Amino acid sequence: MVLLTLLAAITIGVVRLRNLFAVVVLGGIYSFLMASVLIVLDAVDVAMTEASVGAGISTVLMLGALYLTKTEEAEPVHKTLLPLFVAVTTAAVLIYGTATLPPFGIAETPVHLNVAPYYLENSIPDTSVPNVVTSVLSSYRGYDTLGETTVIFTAGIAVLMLLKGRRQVKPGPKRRRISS
Amino acid sequence: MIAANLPALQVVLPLLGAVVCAMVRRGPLAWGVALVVSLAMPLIAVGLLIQVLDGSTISYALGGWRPPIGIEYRIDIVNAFILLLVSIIGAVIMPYAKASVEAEIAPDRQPWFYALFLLCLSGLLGMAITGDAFNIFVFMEISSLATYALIAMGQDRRALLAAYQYLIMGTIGATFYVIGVGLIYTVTGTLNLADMASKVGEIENSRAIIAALAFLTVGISLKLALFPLHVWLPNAYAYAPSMVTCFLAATATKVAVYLLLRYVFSIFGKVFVFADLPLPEIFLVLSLAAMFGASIVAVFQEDIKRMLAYSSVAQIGYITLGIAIANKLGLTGGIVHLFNHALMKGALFMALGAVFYRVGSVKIDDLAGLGQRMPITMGALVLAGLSIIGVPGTVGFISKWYLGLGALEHGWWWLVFLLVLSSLISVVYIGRIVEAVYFRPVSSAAKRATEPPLSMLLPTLLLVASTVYFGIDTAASAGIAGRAAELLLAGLR
Amino acid sequence: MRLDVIFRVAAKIFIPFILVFALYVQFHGDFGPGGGFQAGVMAGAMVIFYAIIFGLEAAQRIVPPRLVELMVPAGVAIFAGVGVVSLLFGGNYLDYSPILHDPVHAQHIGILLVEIGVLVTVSGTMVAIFYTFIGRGR
Amino acid sequence: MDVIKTVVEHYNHWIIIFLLVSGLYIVVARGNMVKKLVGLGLFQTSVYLLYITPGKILGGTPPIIAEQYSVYSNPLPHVLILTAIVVGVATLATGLALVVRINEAFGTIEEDEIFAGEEDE
Repeated sequence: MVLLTLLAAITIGVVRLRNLFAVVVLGGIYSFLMASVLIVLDAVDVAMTEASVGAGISTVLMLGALYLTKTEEAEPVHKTLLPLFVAVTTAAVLIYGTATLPPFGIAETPVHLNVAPYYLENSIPDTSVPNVVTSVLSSYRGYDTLGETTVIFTAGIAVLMLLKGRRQVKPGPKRRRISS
Repeated sequence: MIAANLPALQVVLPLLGAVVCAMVRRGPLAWGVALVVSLAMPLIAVGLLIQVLDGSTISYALGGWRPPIGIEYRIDIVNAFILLLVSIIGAVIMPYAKASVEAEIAPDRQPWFYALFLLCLSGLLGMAITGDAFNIFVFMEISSLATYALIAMGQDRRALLAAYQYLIMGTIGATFYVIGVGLIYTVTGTLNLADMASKVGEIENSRAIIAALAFLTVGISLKLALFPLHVWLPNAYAYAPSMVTCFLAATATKVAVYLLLRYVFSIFGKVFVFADLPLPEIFLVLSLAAMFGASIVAVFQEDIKRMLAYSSVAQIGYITLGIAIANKLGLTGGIVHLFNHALMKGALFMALGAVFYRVGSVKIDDLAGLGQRMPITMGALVLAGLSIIGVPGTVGFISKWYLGLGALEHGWWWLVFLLVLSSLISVVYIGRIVEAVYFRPVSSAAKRATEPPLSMLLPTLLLVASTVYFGIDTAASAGIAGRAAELLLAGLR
Repeated sequence: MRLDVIFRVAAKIFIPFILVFALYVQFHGDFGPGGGFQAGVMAGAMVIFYAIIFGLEAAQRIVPPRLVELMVPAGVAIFAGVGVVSLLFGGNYLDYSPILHDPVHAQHIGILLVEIGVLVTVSGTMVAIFYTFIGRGR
Repeated sequence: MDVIKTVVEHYNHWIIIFLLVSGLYIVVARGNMVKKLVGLGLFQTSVYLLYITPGKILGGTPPIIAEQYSVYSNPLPHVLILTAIVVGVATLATGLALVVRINEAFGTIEEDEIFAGEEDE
């Protein structure tokens, strides 16, 4: 619970700060905290991934992008009405939807009764793999993982196609410096 | 062996094709691979459609794990129809792509470009074929990520902005979708769509289900560009490379519509959608807003790609109108329009791609007098345009006919009137093109234009011919759509 | 410059350990937490770490960009290829059981193989993305 | 007292909703493209918790089968979220690549400045 509250505190920081460098660093801290929360929730595999991806790769990518762009955010000049409306509506629907969900940590909920027991009982007889997350990931739902690997592949190709090589002047409309 | 594994091959073949494309370093070779793969796709799709025509369902267990333990491919007449549509468009576009891509994409980028195209195709087919809610998300992301990058390859620098805007909105949509699935999963404990459908009815905790329905609907609507959520679409279509626009306009939104149909009818059924919630009414209002709002905006566009993009938003309104009418005739109209609109928009954007190839612009003023320079292409453009208006004898008329019949069955005569009225608006914008092309002197940009190469012309003509063919012989398209509608309506308890 | 020396020495000591740990995470993923994805990220991070300390050229001498760009599709090819192999053995796509006589053992082998596919694509993509971002800036 | 009980029992949901909505707010309200992507990341990570928390059983252990334990938390959400994390980082990479290209083409990564520049073209 303390960790969850800390997460919320960091989020406020992210919303308010305008220095993108600080935001990225806060993002890294956020990911580590998230990883700790996930360990508490027994999701060790997910925690490991979140720590290495969220705090590691994402931060490196973000810093790389900042290095190629710039680190200060301009003053927001937007109307705040639409975003607030979107945010409040989403929150309202979510509160409406989650308020009747079963409370935290109970075993007799539908989530634990449908397919999950099968995985837990049959992972070793079926595949001899004791880490059920691995057996579900690679065998029972292996096709999802193929899709996941393909997503990475897609992103890799996309980045290569967009950025490979030195920067060049794009053909098309005349380039003009836009004053800020 | 091949026959039994057709469902897997439908998705895995383009995926493997993409892998090969990314490994070969030469554009023409990658194109060859992509061509072979995309030509094989319709064959597989036909093979699947034949198996389910009698109303049966194919269930294919991936990894050999019986559903709901493993992931299941579940094909009935509804998604077999969508698979066929997507793969036909892919197969028609691929021969066309070569000239267009060589003109618009740098040579060292071409293998990657084809790889991403195949990934996009694979993602769309994967979304349509699967019977697992989370698997839909994974393939949705494959196709979306590929789409973002493909759009960004447009020559105008604003293509980058369009791609970024689509990335943000598309990701919000996908995340909303995941939230919806998560809520359903929390109360049912399953991810398999068929299993979900049987469990949803027994759940007392209907508030979570209603919230899930809301998130799913909004998420999918972002993807299908339902009226107020369509802002990403005009820019994306206007600035993307020609062949990408053709493919997206004809397929991407259609698969999203399929998902909506699946969730609204097969999963949530009558209990939630039609009894507890005013969802049909909301769809009715939004569809009408799309039909009129977007059509009117389309009239004032100078860039024809943009004009047709707004027209797409309007046409999506007709499709969702079918959902709102929700009787057999109306839904048939919606589904057949899905098919018909793919044909006519595909044809229109392909003709425009040919114009861009020769003229280098698709501004309406630059098209002036092109009727003399590129008579065949312009003829194709106008014929497909007539379809958009809904002139009898074209596919556009068939869809509107069924929609109108469906509306009359409810006694909604005013809706028939509105249908005719919105068609009149499309007369105005198509008329603007016709006026420029045939009744104005040749513009300076169009002076030296000639007909495009045959590899571009023939696929375009093929699609245009199909818009006329399916406008006269409706047994195949409307027949299958009718049965799909019956099947979907049977899901309402 | 002195700080640089410390970094270099420290890196030389640490990098083998990162590699060993990545391999541990990869092949021990069936017993403890971890698997191809996490190991791929670590292996990728190792190269990135090396590039940050010893410079891009040094890193690219050891791990050339062409290799990395080949790894991106190669991993998917391994994964999808395992699926095709199970088709050839008469099973459904990605059904590992028919590959060997003992289905349980076959499942285990299948899981290891696809995890290697994941490792190759993930590490390749991480490094490829890093190279392209850095290469763009100069 | 019932109210307090409900609030405490659903504490996880409150935080999730808060994180999710702030992420969404950043995405919609802010014009800086990098910041938008950070917000998108927040938005996606909060969904991870939405999936994982219902899978936890108090007193359970991570789903790695061993003789001394009998109650395990649900492994399926973990698998789904692993996939979701991967999708998230893939989206981030693509988004950042686009931002870099936009910065090269327009000289800024503020949406407002770009749209202001477009209008007088």
